[in-house]
Amino acid sequence: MIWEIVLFVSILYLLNIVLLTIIVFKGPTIGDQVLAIDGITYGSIVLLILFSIYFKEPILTVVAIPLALWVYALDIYVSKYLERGDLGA
Amino acid sequence: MNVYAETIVYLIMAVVSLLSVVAVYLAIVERDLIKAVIYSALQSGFYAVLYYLLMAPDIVLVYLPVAVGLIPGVLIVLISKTERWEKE
Amino acid sequence: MDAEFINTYLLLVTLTSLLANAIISIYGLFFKPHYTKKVIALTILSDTMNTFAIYLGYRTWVNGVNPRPPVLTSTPTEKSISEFTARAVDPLPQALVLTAVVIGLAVTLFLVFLGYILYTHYKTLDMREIKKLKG
Amino acid sequence: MRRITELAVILSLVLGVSVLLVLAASILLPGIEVRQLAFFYLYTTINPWFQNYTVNSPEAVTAIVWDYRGLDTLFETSVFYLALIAGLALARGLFSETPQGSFNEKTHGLTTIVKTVTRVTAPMIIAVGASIGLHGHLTPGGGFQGGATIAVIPLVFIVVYSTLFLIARGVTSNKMLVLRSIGLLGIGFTSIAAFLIGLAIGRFAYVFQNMPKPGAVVGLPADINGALISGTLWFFNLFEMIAVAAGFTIAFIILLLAGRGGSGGR
Amino acid sequence: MLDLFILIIRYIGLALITLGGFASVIAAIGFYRFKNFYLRLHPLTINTIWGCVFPLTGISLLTITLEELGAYKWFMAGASFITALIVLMLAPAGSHAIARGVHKSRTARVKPCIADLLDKDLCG
Repeated sequence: MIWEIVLFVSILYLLNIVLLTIIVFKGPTIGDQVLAIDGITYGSIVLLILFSIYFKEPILTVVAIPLALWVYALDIYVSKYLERGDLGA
Repeated sequence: MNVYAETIVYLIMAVVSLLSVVAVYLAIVERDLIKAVIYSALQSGFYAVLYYLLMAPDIVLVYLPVAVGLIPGVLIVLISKTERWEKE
Repeated sequence: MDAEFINTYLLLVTLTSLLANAIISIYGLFFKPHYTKKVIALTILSDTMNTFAIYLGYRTWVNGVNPRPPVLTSTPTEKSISEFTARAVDPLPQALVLTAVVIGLAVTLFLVFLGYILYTHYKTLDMREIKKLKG
Repeated sequence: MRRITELAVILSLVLGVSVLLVLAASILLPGIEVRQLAFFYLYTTINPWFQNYTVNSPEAVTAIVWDYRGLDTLFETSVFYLALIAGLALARGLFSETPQGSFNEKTHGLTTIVKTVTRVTAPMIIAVGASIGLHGHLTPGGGFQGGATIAVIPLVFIVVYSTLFLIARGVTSNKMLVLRSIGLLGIGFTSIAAFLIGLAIGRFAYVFQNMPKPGAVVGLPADINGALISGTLWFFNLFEMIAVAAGFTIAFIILLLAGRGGSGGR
Repeated sequence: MLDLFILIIRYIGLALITLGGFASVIAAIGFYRFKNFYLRLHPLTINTIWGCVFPLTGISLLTITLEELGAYKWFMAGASFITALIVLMLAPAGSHAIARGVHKSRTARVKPCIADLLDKDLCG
């Protein structure tokens, strides 16, 4: 039963990713797009770890930590550009 | 259930690559270059999921910092030092 | 419409999307006038080509058993090694793509420096105007 | 409206061409078998019964990168540094002036919340990068991955604080140049380590040799006290990680110093 | 006794994962229902905490009961728990940074506006 639940929840997360991607495509401002990319990333972290359980390959879990870190980097690049206009200052 | 599992994995691969086509198209036609960089970062995220499902964790580990962490930053530096809008 | 047909169709959707990505990015590389847009199109093109290489090294599922990454996680015995070679995907394209990604970042940095120097010379990055200025 | 039409055309082309391909060809699809060369790599990457061919590393990708095809990777590393140095040489003549002013917590960078969170998480990120790099012969990872992971930290610090902050803390481009040269020298020495040992004890050995081979019994140990280090792979990963991280840090410092006070182009 | 304990931990983990799946879909719908940028920060919080942090905790509880994963199961439980901690720390800081940047640069307006005490011109 565990494997069925894991597969079902992974489909829910796929739905989340698709819906948020449409927000990225139509969101009027840059802020909406970056927020939706954050949501996509947090969804795909859980999606990838669920598939790592389903495949019974625990070492595939390593990829989740960088995914959580780098979207933060994208956030602050855009934020600094919008706030200051110069990334070095 | 295993039969469905194979189809579901391939379905996620197909959906993710179709969404990446849309992201690439919008990145190419968009006039605001900051938005183009954001679309290209989105495409990189989709490719990372695709690499994961193609069983290449090494490539995911090197591709995520490079394509989501460093290249958007470097391109935004270039845009902030030059110009933001692509003229008609 | 049996399961095998749907699986093949979905795999080919992936392949064709990669092809479409390559075509769109080549169009952007040649026909878009702005320098930064050309750099973005170049990174997308190289990523797509890397993905083709990875895709060709994949192997499909056999009787509901998934393939596994080319990393052995158990202690090496006769049985585990034969099971590993029967299921692991091709490691060679991954090893080649690994260095290509990092070299791609270095080339992008070079192009960014070049673009900034172009801007200090011409005060614009639009290729049509740079061609007009001739100087 | 025009965009939506173009998108619909492209997406329907993709789906339709897939139908044609699924009916016509099966040659582009991945099958259930791998090629013979890949089978060889997978079979011998760690195999106690093939002592003359094995690398003693459970990770086939790192084994290919640094052992089976080590010479390729050495040349790819040199290509990568040539591209980096070409970029720096372009920047060198124009922006060599030293920065004015000193770092001020109030006026430079983003808010205090972001600064504190970045300061707390940066050691964690560096630890994650180092573990990815140094476990490269056991789990997914390696020198390139760890170096690229660590190289994001200088860029994040430059954005969150300022370029002046890094320079005030002593992370200058000259020190990074020294660190990068240490990494490159380490790669060079590791590639001829077995050869040097062979010269010292008077036995025949190859350049880029890892494990003992037939006819050349010199080799580096596969494990130390039972902890697997896979001969040269651990050292290659360590030095490549240092070199990649330091090389990118130089480029970021010089790029973010160049022409300070940009217009922003709003 | 031990079997019952393992069973309870496993069901708690599965419940957290399932709740997280539904919460993520609800958050994605919330992105459509809220009408401007500042309101959309709210469904993002749902997506972060209910849709990512709790399922990751649940996964780390679930994996320590699964014997099929072999010797690396403790590695997997620890890695997912550390990911949950990192998301818990970094996501609010990122949202704060992007909200402040957007408000300072005036790219998004407060559309159904009651009061904006920081910047009166953005209202309406």
